[in-house]
Amino acid sequence: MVTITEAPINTQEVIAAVQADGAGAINVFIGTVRNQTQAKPVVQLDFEAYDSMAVKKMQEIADQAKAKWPIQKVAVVHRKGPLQIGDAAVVIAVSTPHRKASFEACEFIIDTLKQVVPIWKKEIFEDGAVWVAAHP
Amino acid sequence: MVTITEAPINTQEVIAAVQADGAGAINVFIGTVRNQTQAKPVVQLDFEAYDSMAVKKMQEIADQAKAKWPIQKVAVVHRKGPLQIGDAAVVIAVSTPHRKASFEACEFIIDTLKQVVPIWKKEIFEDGAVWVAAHP
Amino acid sequence: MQVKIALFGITKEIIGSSKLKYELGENADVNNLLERLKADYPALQNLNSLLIAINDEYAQAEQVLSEQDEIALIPPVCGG
Amino acid sequence: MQVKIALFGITKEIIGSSKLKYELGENADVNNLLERLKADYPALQNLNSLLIAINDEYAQAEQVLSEQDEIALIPPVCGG
Repeated sequence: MVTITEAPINTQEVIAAVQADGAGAINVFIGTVRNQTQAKPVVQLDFEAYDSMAVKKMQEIADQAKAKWPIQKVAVVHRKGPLQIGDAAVVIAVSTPHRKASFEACEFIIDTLKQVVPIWKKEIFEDGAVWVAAHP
Repeated sequence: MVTITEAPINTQEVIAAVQADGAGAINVFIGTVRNQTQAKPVVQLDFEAYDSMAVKKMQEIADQAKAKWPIQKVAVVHRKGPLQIGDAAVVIAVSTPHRKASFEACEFIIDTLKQVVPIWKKEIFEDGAVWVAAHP
Repeated sequence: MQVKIALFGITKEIIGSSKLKYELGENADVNNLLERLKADYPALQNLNSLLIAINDEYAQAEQVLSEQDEIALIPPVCGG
Repeated sequence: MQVKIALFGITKEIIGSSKLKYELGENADVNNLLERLKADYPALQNLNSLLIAINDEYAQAEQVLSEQDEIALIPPVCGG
């Protein structure tokens, strides 16, 4: 399960997608919308994605993780559109036989996703908005 | 939320318990029952707990994690009794402002839980049973 | 004095009960109790580790026991 | 030749559209395109990074463009 969606992410569904009889561990990462950034209150977040390339890159990252760790199943779901405080922007789930690999693989996926997947985040404040990471 | 339960663990409830407006990251670890151990098929697992001490130790571990990382909220739920393949034996959720701390704190909690919390696991095979880690 | 000991996991199977009453001399400590138990139930000697908890806390070898203590025998743990 | 460029995030705001048509010389490469864009829209020069994707893949500076390519301008990404 590797997708981009405009609907709220169903975390339970993402976890169910990596259930496997050979798995002793599932690690799940949920990236949620914080109420502030650098001490400035955030009102809303807007995520924009280059859908086709983003899904391709997310699948590539999942495949890279599978090559590095003994992964049973992996799921990566990213949301786009307007998100409110507390909403999940991304949910990643990885199942492995033993726990250490589940942590390492899941962290690798979110770290790499943030570097290469063409998704953009606009933070909307009371008094303006900014595309995150766009400028030095 | 730090508890021992005989009922199936509701992962969604554990995750909801750590939701916080100041959290940008939630890491969740789910320990599930594998269908084998050292290549031998497992039929069922029985978990036994010294409830009062186990809950006390789980709370201590959660407090230690809070002292080491900027944790918003933490939840630790362990199940006991007979468990089938795929069932969750433990669910740990940690919310933090940024993602790295959520991974580190969650892994610390499961690693420490396995070392000090008085819970015992009996693996039941087709042809017998064994208390895990009891003997050299 | 008489102490009550709660048993779990493999120690419950070795001793054949979930509770054990034990007569100990006054001022007996954790070490004395463990020695007695290992002598009475030699299978306990084969375990990877064997600890005593007093009132929900791991006890040191020299900690002195009292009749009011909630004592438990803790074989190697394996949660998660 | 004429290429079509998809725009996202801040580049969409800078250029004021989600698509751009551009006339380029034959055998123009990624570098030529980036130089033209930065000249026509100087605000692009202030970005942390600016990449070109061709057919859903990050492109090298010397990669030659064709009219059939699906071209996208990729400002600094920030998913998760």
